[in-house]
Amino acid sequence: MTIYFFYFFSFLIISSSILVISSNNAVHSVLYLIFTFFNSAILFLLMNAEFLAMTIVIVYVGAIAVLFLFVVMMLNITESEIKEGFLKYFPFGLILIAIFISELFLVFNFQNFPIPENVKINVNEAMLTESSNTKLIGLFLYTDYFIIFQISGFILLLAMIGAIVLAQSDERKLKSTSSINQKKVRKKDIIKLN
Amino acid sequence: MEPFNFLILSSLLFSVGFLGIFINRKNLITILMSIELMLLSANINFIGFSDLLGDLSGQIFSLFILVVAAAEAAIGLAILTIFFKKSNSISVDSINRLKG
Amino acid sequence: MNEYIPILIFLIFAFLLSFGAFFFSIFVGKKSSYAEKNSTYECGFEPFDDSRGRFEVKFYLVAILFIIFDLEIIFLFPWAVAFSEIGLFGFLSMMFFLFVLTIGFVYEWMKGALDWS
Amino acid sequence: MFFLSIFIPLISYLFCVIFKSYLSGKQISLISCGLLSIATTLSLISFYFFHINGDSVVLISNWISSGSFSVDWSINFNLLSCSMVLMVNFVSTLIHIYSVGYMNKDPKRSTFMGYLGLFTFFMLLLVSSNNLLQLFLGWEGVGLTSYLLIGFWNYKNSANDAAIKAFVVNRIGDFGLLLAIFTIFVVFGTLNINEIMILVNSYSDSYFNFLGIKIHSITLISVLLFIGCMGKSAQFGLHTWLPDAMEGPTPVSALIHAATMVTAGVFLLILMSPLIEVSEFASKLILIVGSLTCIFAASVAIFQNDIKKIIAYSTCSQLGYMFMAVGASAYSLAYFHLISHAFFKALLFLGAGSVIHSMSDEQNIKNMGGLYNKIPLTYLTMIIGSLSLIGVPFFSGYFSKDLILETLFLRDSELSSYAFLTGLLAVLFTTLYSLRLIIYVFHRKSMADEKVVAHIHESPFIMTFPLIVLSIFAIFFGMFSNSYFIGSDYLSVWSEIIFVDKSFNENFIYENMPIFYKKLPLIIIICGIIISYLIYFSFDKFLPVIKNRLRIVHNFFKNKWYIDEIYKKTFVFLAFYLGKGFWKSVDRDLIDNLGPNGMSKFVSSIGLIVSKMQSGYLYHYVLSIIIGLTLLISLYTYIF
Amino acid sequence: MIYIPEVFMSIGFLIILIISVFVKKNQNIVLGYLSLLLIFLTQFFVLKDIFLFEEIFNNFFVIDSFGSFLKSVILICAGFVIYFYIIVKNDSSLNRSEFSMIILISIIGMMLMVSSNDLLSLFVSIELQSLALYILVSFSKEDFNSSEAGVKYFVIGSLSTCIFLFGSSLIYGLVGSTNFSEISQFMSDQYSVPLLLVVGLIFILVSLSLKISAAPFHMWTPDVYQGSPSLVTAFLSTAPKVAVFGVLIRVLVYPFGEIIVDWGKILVILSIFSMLIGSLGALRQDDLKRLMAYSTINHIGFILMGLVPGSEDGITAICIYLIFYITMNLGVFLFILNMKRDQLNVTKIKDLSGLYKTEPLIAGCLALLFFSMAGIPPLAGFISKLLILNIVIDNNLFFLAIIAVITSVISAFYYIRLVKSMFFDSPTEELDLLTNSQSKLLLSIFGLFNLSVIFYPQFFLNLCASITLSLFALR
Repeated sequence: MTIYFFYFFSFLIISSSILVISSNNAVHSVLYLIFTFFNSAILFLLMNAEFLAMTIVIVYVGAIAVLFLFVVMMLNITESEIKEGFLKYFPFGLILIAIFISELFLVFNFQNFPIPENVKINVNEAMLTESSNTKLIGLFLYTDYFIIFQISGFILLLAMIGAIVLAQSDERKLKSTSSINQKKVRKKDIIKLN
Repeated sequence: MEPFNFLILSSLLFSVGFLGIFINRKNLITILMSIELMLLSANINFIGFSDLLGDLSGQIFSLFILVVAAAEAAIGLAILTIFFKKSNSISVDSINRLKG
Repeated sequence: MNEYIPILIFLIFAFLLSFGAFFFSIFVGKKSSYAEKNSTYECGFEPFDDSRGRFEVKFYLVAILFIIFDLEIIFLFPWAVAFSEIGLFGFLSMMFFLFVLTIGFVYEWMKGALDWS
Repeated sequence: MFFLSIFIPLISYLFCVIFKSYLSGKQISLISCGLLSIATTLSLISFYFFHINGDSVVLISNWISSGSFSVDWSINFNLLSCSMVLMVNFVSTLIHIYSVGYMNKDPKRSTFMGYLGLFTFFMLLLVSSNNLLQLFLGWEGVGLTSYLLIGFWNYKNSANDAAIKAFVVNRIGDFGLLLAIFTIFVVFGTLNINEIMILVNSYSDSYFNFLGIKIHSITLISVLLFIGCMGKSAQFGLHTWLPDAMEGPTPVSALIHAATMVTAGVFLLILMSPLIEVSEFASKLILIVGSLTCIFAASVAIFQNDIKKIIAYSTCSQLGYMFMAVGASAYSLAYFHLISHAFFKALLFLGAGSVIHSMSDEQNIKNMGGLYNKIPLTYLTMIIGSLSLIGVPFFSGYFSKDLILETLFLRDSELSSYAFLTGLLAVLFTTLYSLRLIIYVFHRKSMADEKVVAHIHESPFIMTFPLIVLSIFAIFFGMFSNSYFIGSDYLSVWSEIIFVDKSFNENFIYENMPIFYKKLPLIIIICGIIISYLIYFSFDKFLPVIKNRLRIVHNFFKNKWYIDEIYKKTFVFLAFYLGKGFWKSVDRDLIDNLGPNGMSKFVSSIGLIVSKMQSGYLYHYVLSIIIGLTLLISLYTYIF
Repeated sequence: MIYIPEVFMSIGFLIILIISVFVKKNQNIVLGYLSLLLIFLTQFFVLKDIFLFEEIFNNFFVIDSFGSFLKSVILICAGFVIYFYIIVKNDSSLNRSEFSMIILISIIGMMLMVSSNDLLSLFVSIELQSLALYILVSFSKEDFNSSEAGVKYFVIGSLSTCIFLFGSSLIYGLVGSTNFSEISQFMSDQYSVPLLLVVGLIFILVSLSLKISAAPFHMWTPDVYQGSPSLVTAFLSTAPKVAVFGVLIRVLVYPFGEIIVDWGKILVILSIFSMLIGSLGALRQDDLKRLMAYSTINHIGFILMGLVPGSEDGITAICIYLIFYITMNLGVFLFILNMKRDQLNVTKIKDLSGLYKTEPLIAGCLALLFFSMAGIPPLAGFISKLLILNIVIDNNLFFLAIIAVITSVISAFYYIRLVKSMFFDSPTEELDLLTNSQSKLLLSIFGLFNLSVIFYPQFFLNLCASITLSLFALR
């Protein structure tokens, strides 16, 4: 039964992703992107990776898509008409991608998947202990994957520094009155000129 | 559920992402979005396999992919804003001063 | 899988409510529109450019920092859930992670990325 | 002694070259004349002693010995070489003395004397060599020095061209000689002349297989030898260089183009006479070519205006006579005519030299004239030389030439009678052009402008002394030495060295030569004199009328039967065409373009394409990534 | 735990980050010297246990002499780049305090990359390093070229990350875990290699060759090298190349050692393409930095050629080639940094003309470097090229060797053309005289190093042989 859900949502993902790249208006493409992420979150639920589904919804849909909207708004990207060169390249690109996909599919069904036995974290026994997916991830994330966790921390730190270095507009030097100081002015500090 | 179908989905998504970068002439934002799509396809792949194998490391891997993708998107958009400030147009055709 | 059914029902209900409020008036209301009515009203003048205003860059900076701290919170969830099992080592690892990010936060504050003036 | 007489000219050459910067030109030339006269006396003494101790071979040292082929430096001391050495030395000394006076104004006179000495040495080496390789060395040395001497005044372009032309044409002849030497070695296995003469009759019927064609080897050798001689002695095919060689100073023409070098060819055939006798085809060929050259040169000489060119053509026709004698296998007569011709032709050339000298280097006879009372001594010697050349009785020319004509008449083959007729015709032409020369230069009213006429002067004694000596020899040599060459007792002496038809001696000719034919040449000479007197002296104003009516004939002869133009059209054009073809099409287009600059242009154009690929557009880069990815995957799945 | 170089360096980085906030006046010099100090200390830690072998952090990372050797090389490059940053007076947009910060964090990323033993840790450290480099490339905001180069580098970099992820997901699917030892153990069990696994490997190979700019995937290199500030180009062309080669060797030799024949063929294609394009592209260049980009591609092709047979002495030759390659590149980029005409940075080749008349010493050292790059006998470049060609010929890949020789001839042409313009062309207008003596001293050190290698090459051979020994011992 879940197969039909799976096919339905994957069809939705594919169509919305195609719409993302082919829509003219930037805002539309961002909305389709959000829709894609939302569908993939549901797909993850189907593949019983609940925690990741939630993170996708929060992180991607919540933050990154919002960021894209920010940028689209900020950079005031107008309606962009189809460039004339577009059609000349489009079929060529399509053919290439068709070849690429056919290559991959040929490789895929070429193989019956040998299910390896020595799996590191066997979910089945863990499942027996009735712990939720998040708890399971939590168990391994901070002990076995400790170093990767710290490095991702540094990545976030780096992203922060990079954002500051790049995006910080140096208007700081501009002289601008801060409203807080104005309010704090006391009566006796003001010089009378009489 | 045999691996065949989510592999199809992820490779299709990957190719759509690749196409997105290559085909569009419109603006850089679409490129960033198609990169997000390709990362999403990798995520789907990982989670599909982890579900198939009954192994948790795939999910943790995709969690980290997610984190990194977010950081990358942040940096990418920062670079984009600088580029926009300088050449006040982010159409792909405008970035061809460096060539030859 | 089954304990998510109520969430599903809740989602559907919320979706219907908002969708209905938004589009109900369009379906039901009487539509009589003509050119002037649809055009944007700018005290009788023709509009110079579209209505969307330009955002400030520093808004953008805040958005990026939001993403990064959002991710920080995401990592807290499993940590909180599995807190009892991961013992001291897990706790210390989270503390170091938070320490790194607070240094980033301090750096950012000092650099004046957050002041809003 | 004989050895010294050969090597003294070399010493004089070295002396001139080494002391060029120390001594003045005059002293050097005087010393070289002294050296040469010593050489002449030595060769005279050795000639005298020759009668006592007979011929021998002086071995100097071993030159090359590789396997069966061994060649050594050696001097052949027999009658032929001894007399030839004497003649060459004698004439060369006279010319040395003459050129002291003639070249006194020339800055490079010491090198000139050095070259003359070197030339004489090579001629002596050629004449006295015992094996063909040393002969060939002398042969080439003579060719080289003739090139140097013709092109002596190298600031004149025509002199350089003439030198090159002489050298090239000689080389073509030498080519024939070289092939002959190779074939001799292949057939006989040795190059030593005496051994060859011994082996001749044992190989007389051997055949040479060349590309399937069977050729009688001796005929092949003698024909090739004859080609060599044609080149050197300016016979009909390869004569074009001789008239142009007149660009050199007059003593050079006198020495090289009258007495010695041109006669080397005849000398070679005389030396190899037993070989040539075996193949009658070769002697017939020599006879025909000799007669053809004789008639051709004589006819062309009549219409030439340059004094030295006329004498050059007369040398050519006299050489024709010598080859006719060789063709008729009367080798001793050819040798006799060779020596007598050397004397009177050198005389004529030196006379012409002193005429040019006095007319301050004016060579065209059309603007000379009336010199008989201004330079009487030269006039007298020129008259003697011309008479001897024409063959007026009791002059040396008469003895040697008429004997040749008589032998031609007495040979019973129809070819020799045909040659006899051409010989007579040539005698007529010879009388015509030599008298034309005399009349134009001496008897007609002077055409030169006053300035030239003003300082015409008789050449100094140092130039006239050789003239006198030579004129004495021109007169008396014939009378005294007549019997040495044809006399019955001396034929036996000659027979060891060269082939001699014993039955054909002096008194044999005397008995059965019909009187009329014996006197025919004299009659022709007389009517020739009358004709020339009439045409050139009394009715000379009719000459232009005749000339333009017979314009075609006149031009035909004047332009040397258009042979030069034919050669230019065929060989020269072909050579240039090939050269240009190879240079332009093969070297420049093919090799260069394939090689360096072609390749570098190709590589840099590819470099341009590669850098053009960097279009700067982002999607091109992504395209290359996609292509790379699909390429690798498909390569891996299907090919590896 | 603390003595692990990466951990030590990250802690140091955090400390310096805090200090940078409080330092006010001429920040970048102080921070430069601080980070130099940190690098020396880390170098000390790396060299302390160079012969130690240990798998740390739950088998995500491994400390072995191959990794430590590459770490020390990376640290040397970073040290030189930061030293350049301090001594060369660079333009205003660069002297923000964060510049050396970001270089430090990219070094941490590279050190992690080189010693990673798992696809996940590899992915995370590659991300750390490339994010830092994206920021560095688009560092000077005023200069238009820098931001354009930044955009291009970002897009291509993230594209290569996606390809890497897709490849590793395929491998994870088949093998069940992303750990190298697991993969190599899985490979040895399999009698016939599953096709999907190799396709996954190809994806990873493509993403790594995108990072080291091997040929069909080199398109971004010339633009980024020309666009980004010279100091960043210097860093970009040396340290990351070493790190990614370390990763490439470790991935290909350790987990996928069994199928050498397959990825050998792929590497042959990559190396031929990059050698051809590297040498042909540079012929018509007039910008020095762009020319250096093409010469890097050429060198990368040469190094890849050494990796094709996958034998031990192949990798020794590669290590030696990397060392000399770095000295050559750093020397040339030091000169480019100092190429100023009335305070403006200039990088055209014709500005190079007539250098001999104004500064003979600099011209001499530079000529030495260019000759060494071209591979002229007595110099270091020649030795490295010779070693690699030896290996290729030992494994009788003659066609490859022929192409290598032809391309090095073509590349020799444009190197020597530079030398010609330096020595024989008349100078158009003068470059500013090189004032600071340190960079003159440093340039001559680089030149002499290249010259002096010929006297004792054995030292390098033994060093690298022992290193590769440890790598193969792992398997």
